[in-house]
Amino acid sequence: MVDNLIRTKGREGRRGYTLPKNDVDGTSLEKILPKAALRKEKPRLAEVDEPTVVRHYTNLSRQNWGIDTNFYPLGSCTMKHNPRANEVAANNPGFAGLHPLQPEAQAQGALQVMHELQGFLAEVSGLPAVSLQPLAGAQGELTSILMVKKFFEDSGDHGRTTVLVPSTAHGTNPATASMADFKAKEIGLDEHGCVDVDELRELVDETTAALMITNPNTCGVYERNIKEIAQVLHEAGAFLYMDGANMNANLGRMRPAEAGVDVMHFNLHKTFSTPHGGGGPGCGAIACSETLAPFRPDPAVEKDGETYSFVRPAQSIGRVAGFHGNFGQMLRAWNYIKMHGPDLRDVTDMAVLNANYVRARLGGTYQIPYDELCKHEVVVQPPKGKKALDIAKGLIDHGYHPPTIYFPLVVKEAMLIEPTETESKETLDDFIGAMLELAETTSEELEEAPTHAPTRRLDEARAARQLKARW
Amino acid sequence: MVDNLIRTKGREGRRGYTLPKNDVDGTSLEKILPKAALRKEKPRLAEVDEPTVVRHYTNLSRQNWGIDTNFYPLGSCTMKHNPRANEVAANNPGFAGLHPLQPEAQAQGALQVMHELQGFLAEVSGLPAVSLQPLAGAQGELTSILMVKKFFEDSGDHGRTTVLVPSTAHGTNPATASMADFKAKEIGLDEHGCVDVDELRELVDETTAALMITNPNTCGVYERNIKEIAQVLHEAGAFLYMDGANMNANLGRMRPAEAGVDVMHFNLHKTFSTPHGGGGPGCGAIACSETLAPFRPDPAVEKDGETYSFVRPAQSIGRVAGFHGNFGQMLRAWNYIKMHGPDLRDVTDMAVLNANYVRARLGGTYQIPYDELCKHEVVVQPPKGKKALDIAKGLIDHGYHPPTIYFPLVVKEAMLIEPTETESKETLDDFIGAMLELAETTSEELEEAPTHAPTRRLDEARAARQLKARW
Amino acid sequence: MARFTPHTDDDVREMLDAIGVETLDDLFADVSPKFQGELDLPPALSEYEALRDVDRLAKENDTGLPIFLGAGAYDRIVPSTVGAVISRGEFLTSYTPYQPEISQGTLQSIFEFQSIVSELTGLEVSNASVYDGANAVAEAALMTARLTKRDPRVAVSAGLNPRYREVIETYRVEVVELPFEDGTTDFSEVPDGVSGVFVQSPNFFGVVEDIEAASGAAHAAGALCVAVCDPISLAVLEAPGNLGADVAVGEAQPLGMPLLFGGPYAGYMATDQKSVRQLPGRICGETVDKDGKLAYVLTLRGREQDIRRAKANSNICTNQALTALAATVYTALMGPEGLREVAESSVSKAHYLAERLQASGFRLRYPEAPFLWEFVVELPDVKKANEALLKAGMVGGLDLGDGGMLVAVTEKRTKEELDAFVGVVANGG
Amino acid sequence: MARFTPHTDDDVREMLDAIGVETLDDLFADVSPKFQGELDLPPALSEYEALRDVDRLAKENDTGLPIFLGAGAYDRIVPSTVGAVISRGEFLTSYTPYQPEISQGTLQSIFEFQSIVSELTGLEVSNASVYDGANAVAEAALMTARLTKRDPRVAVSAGLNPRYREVIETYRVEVVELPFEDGTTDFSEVPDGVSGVFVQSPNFFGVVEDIEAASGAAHAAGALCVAVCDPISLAVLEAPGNLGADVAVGEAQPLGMPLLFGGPYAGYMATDQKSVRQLPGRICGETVDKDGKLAYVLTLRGREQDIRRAKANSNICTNQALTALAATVYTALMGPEGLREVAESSVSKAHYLAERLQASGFRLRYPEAPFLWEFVVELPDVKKANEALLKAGMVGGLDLGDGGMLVAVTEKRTKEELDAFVGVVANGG
Repeated sequence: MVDNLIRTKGREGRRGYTLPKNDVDGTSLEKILPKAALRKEKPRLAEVDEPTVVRHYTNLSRQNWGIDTNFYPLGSCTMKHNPRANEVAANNPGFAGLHPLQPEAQAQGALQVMHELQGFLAEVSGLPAVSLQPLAGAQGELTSILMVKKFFEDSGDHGRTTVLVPSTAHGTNPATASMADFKAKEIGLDEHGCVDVDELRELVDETTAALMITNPNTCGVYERNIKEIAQVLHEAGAFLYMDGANMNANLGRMRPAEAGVDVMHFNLHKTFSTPHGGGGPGCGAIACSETLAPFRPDPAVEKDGETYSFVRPAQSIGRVAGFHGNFGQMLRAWNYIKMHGPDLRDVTDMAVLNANYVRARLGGTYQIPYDELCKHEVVVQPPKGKKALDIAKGLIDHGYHPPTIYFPLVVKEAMLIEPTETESKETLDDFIGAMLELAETTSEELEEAPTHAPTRRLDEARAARQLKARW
Repeated sequence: MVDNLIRTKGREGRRGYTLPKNDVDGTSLEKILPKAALRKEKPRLAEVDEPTVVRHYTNLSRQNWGIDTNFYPLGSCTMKHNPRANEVAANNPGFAGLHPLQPEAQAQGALQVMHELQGFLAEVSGLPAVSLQPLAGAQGELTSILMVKKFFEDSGDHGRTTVLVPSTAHGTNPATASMADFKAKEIGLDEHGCVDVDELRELVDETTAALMITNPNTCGVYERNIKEIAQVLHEAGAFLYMDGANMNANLGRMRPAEAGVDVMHFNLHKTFSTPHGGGGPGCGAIACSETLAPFRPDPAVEKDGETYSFVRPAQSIGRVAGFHGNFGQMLRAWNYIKMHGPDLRDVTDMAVLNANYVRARLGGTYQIPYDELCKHEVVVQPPKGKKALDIAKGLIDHGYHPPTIYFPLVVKEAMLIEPTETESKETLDDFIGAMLELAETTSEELEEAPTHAPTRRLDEARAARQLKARW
Repeated sequence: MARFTPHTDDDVREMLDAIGVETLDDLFADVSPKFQGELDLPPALSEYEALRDVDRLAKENDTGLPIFLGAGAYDRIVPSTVGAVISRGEFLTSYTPYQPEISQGTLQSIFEFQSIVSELTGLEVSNASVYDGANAVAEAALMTARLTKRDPRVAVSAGLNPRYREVIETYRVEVVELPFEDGTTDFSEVPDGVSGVFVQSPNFFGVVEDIEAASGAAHAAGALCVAVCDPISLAVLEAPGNLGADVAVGEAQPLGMPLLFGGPYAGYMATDQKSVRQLPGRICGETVDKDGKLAYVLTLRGREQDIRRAKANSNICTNQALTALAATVYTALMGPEGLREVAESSVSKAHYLAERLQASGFRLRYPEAPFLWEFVVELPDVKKANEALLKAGMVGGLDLGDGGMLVAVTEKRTKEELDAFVGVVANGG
Repeated sequence: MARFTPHTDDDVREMLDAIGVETLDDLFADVSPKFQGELDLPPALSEYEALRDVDRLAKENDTGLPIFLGAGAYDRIVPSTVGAVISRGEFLTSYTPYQPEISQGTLQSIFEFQSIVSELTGLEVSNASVYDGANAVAEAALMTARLTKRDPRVAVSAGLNPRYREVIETYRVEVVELPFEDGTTDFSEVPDGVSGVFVQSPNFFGVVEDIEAASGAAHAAGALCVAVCDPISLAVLEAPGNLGADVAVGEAQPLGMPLLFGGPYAGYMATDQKSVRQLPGRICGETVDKDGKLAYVLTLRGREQDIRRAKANSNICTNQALTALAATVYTALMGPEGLREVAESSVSKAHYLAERLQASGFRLRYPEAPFLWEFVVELPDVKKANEALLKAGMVGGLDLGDGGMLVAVTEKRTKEELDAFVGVVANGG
């Protein structure tokens, strides 16, 4: 069994890049350091020429599907079109060449981008204060919950030990609570798949620090009692945090602040079209109320007259990133929002239209556990006797990236479909056609799928059992 | 039978791009023009959104092979690695945004690039004068032969009606001669596949304007009598033109001027690594002797002190392009040459090494009609009973772009293999392995190939018989 | 060792052994005369150093400014998507699609380009692009001779871009001149025996010409009518094929190609079905593969130089596939409505500028002639005006050398820029 | 209508009908409280206008100058090939490779990244990247607590990048400080009960530290040793795994990522095989498909938040796949010899500059300590020096606020630039 790793394509002495000749006669390592400090064996890295590098990684890319190649309705991931204009923006040498520690006076353009983006996110959320620093959605969550933690610590309220998490939540939510030294407590659902307000009233007490809500939730259902939920929490002195992963359903239609949300995170790589890049980098900017604003990470950007500067919020939780955050993603999101302005609402409208269309057309064949208006995504279940996994792999043979499967956990054999607003009706119709066809395909046939992909189904158990994670 | 054209993916009213709002209240077309001048029916163009455009053309690209994806030993095309540095150079906004008619004072950077490239090509060829204007190799040929034509016309020598073309020549050579109002006369080969000098002596007379020679010729064989050939022509008052398509075999090893060449063209997209782009754009710069220099196209670039300017050579044949030529390709070639300097000779050495290695390894199984030292490419013939076409299609199933087949015309079932210098020994070994395996594969099996490509063999006759060249 | 060659010393040794020679020099034993020296080229630079030079020289050019130059190349908006698509390695680094099984990407894009050209021109068939607009014009001149079986001799007016005319002449076609007055061509007297009559519309001075008159006159003289059209204009003007033109040609640069100091651009050519065999260059056609699957292939190859050699229609072989792809992607993004908007916005802005200039006391050279986005304004000192414009951060129009400035206005220009232009010129610039 | 939505009015109508509602508003009937107004955002711009703004603001930054700032982000050469590869749509627009059958490109590139990290650090396993260097450090601090089953409490010195230390503290890990003198850390007295001992080498001030001493001291105290290393330095310095480090972490930015005002970069983490289950984030492993074909897949998912939820090692899910790919491509281009050359050239140039500065009468803060490419020079007025440098077209070093300037020198700096730096500083800059 031969692998195709870059290292197999080299030969000792090959070089893929030529550096400028060193034009000074400085010192050598041997003169600076004792022999013991120096490397004895050279690392076993690939030694390859540039043409081989280009061909190797070009061909690797061709083993991948992306939004650019296929419909990619991966629920809760918002795989919308990534405009190339954003890439042009991020590659501008006037930004790409800027060192993060250049004095503010040398980086006014970059600071203006950040300041404007802060304002845009404040407007979209209705919350007055923003931090762009968190490097991913999960870190945005953590930042938010750490801010809540520090609020109580600085208030001397040491009894706030619990964070409530609905059973539909992303796995990151309970993990985040733990990382911030809270106990995560699960809360159940009502018949609509929404947070059970009665249970909430019972659970909330003086140990409650916050509830982490996702709205619309991971079933794609709007949390219709969110305002009441916020009231219950606020009356108990607790905060409402909103996971903004699903903000693509809310733009211009609902502002979290008005629903009582105290702090939330955004995924710039979901809602605001920065590319997912095979799993990152992202940007998990947060927005919060005046109360929590002093706890934001260091730094935030302020404007004084015509000058932009970094400031450390008074009771900052500190830094969550080495520098100012994933500036490249901020630049992309800023550019995206500027290309939409108030038309951002259309983004949400079309995303919700697309999801409901899929819901309407799949219903009858697929089971829809919460068959009412959905928002930007819809959870469905395969017809009796069929497995979500098999349908998913069958979709690959039809040329569609599968939806998210087996999530949310509260729905058996869940398939979470998020079409996004950038897909056309024709694409949805073709996808629906494939879904309906797969519903009729025998399980035996489905179990063989995929047969038209770069690989067939993998032996995942073997990977864990005989761990081999390097060449 | 459904097509997959971009037009099938649209719907009336869709838009893929938003333009800035017109911010002046100028006039409208109806006020300027009579109704008859205005378009009555809108053209039936695709009406599609941007995401669809990206996905459509990305997937189209995935139907293609390029140097970036596969070994591409297409003889006489020099499919060498295209460095990405060249693309960075050509996309620099300081060049990309320059209008061709901006006064010379506003374009000194661009003129310097052109002037330096002229100098580089002069050095490589040994010929003192250069024109960068021809837009492709074929146009470089035509330019050269038109210069010869005008030389004789301006000299009042109207009897020069013939251009000699070896039977191995590229089809462009005789076509070029015709376009320049010459009669193309074919000249045969000696036992090495080279121009037959004895026949030449017989053919050359006072009607001969030039011989068009390719060196190394299209069999990959060096024209060992080139100096004598030049003498024969010069004695008869005729010129020696060299087709520079195969200059990748000569860099730093042979300078055409020293062999007696009077005028030649380069293919910047072959020898100097500018991308072929699916068949263009190229750049067919020419170099010539002092005698022919006054006949070069308008303009050439000159340097006076520190200032660069365009000049019209005194007896110029005129323009062969709307502006100054394919400047983007000049920029790439200039960058490539600067990254090599005198090391250009290594390019040739490795190209010739690779070709001879293939020759040595295939010999015995494949027939080598001229089995002596080859230069940058080698012509081989399949084993008895096998067709070049079948071997070619079989190579596709092995992951290799086929060599050029049925060319040169003088070799039956010719397969012209040009590996180029940017391929590694391992790649050549694997390719050779595939070639040897195909030599053993039955013709019946080969006739089915390719089976692993985006399409199988096409009905080419049908395309011509039932011409459909538009949607 | 050169930058992109993978050969190690061991590789070289093993390969020389397999070949049966001792040294690399031995591989050139047959070369005579040998070049013995070292090429006198500047020392090899690393990629980083070479690109630093590119940056340095780029700064020696005046770019990034509003441009009022046109005259055959236009400063239009190029969507980011165009560059992203054409830089895909599979498009960028492939060759002419001789092996259709692994070249359907290029082939289908050529088919789409041909279709777009056919739609815009109203003519039935198009080829897979020629070098540029000037060469398309010259090839059309030769084509009229082949089709009429006359000597290559064509009638043109001063309204034809002079650079196009120059290329026609370089291609050894005789040119006879038609009268040109008040901004338009007078087609009433076409000389006998010409093979073609050329009409550029909008013409070099921006004025819309009467293609119907041109084709009528051409046909009456037994000649063919060749229309030369800016493809953007065809979004709003009647297609030349519907006005009697036999051949339509032009420069595709306005469809998504950067100015890049004059190239690479792409030419286009279209004609009617019966003339297809006289088209030069590649034509891509639809067919099926062995399994009946629809696919594309280069067809009617019998016209081409690699088959017909000296009897070919033209020596053109390499075409402009990548720039044609740029035009194809651009047109897909714009669609018919987007193209129309580009045209209308340019018309509106150009007329606004012309009116402001007239209001400032300057005369248009052809005040009565209908123009689109380019016009000639008479100025006391064009050179001085252009210098003042550059000083004010603008690239002025083309100095016609006779007191006229040919000014082009695209959709990219803003009101602010147009007003600034007037301000500079009116202040004696 | 927004820019990237394909919906025509007819599409919307037909879809609303299929859903069974009248209007788009009806789709939000369940939303409460509804936002009724219009978002107060600047009016939508076209792509062209938006990118013009990008250009305008880019000019407000001082870039394109020689940079002497380091302190965790380095102005190194990024080969053109890196950008070309990572902008391939299939890499750029794919998600975390949950569906391995159609994600082998991303998966294999992650596997290669892990392999490179393992090779450089001399440790057996690596994960598929964390957010950045600072977060890798913080995650390592938490990891030491899990592995030692102690409270998260780590010993660090002033030699650790203060920004890394800040993130450790944000992650609610207690920090105890080790003595730091003459540029290096004194590991002789590790406080009892700490879970980890951190050693950054080269440290924040550029000095090479004694990892072996740190690991010896850590292990004696029952704690783990975490080495924080610049990956470029590992081309020439002994691998931390060979010096007793249990975990190695760092910032991968020097491997082919542009500065981009601080991100996106990528962190790396490596440890020994027995600690693999305490690594946070994704791990990619080798396996086979149904046909026995070798393939890659995310593995040991049981550690992760989507399975273990509150009990996960970390909440990390999205990783830095694309920047890790940049590091992978960069490392492939450079190879071990190229990396060594980058390191050696930087060392040589930094020492040249330090010597020239000393010759001009300036003192290094740690004259006896062995540094690589970063050092502290004492200046009479660092702020003034940096202003003079900017005026002369250079970005000076980091002002430490105490009379010291932390100066970084990479392979990009030329002798001319180094001499100019000395000239400005010596002239009282």
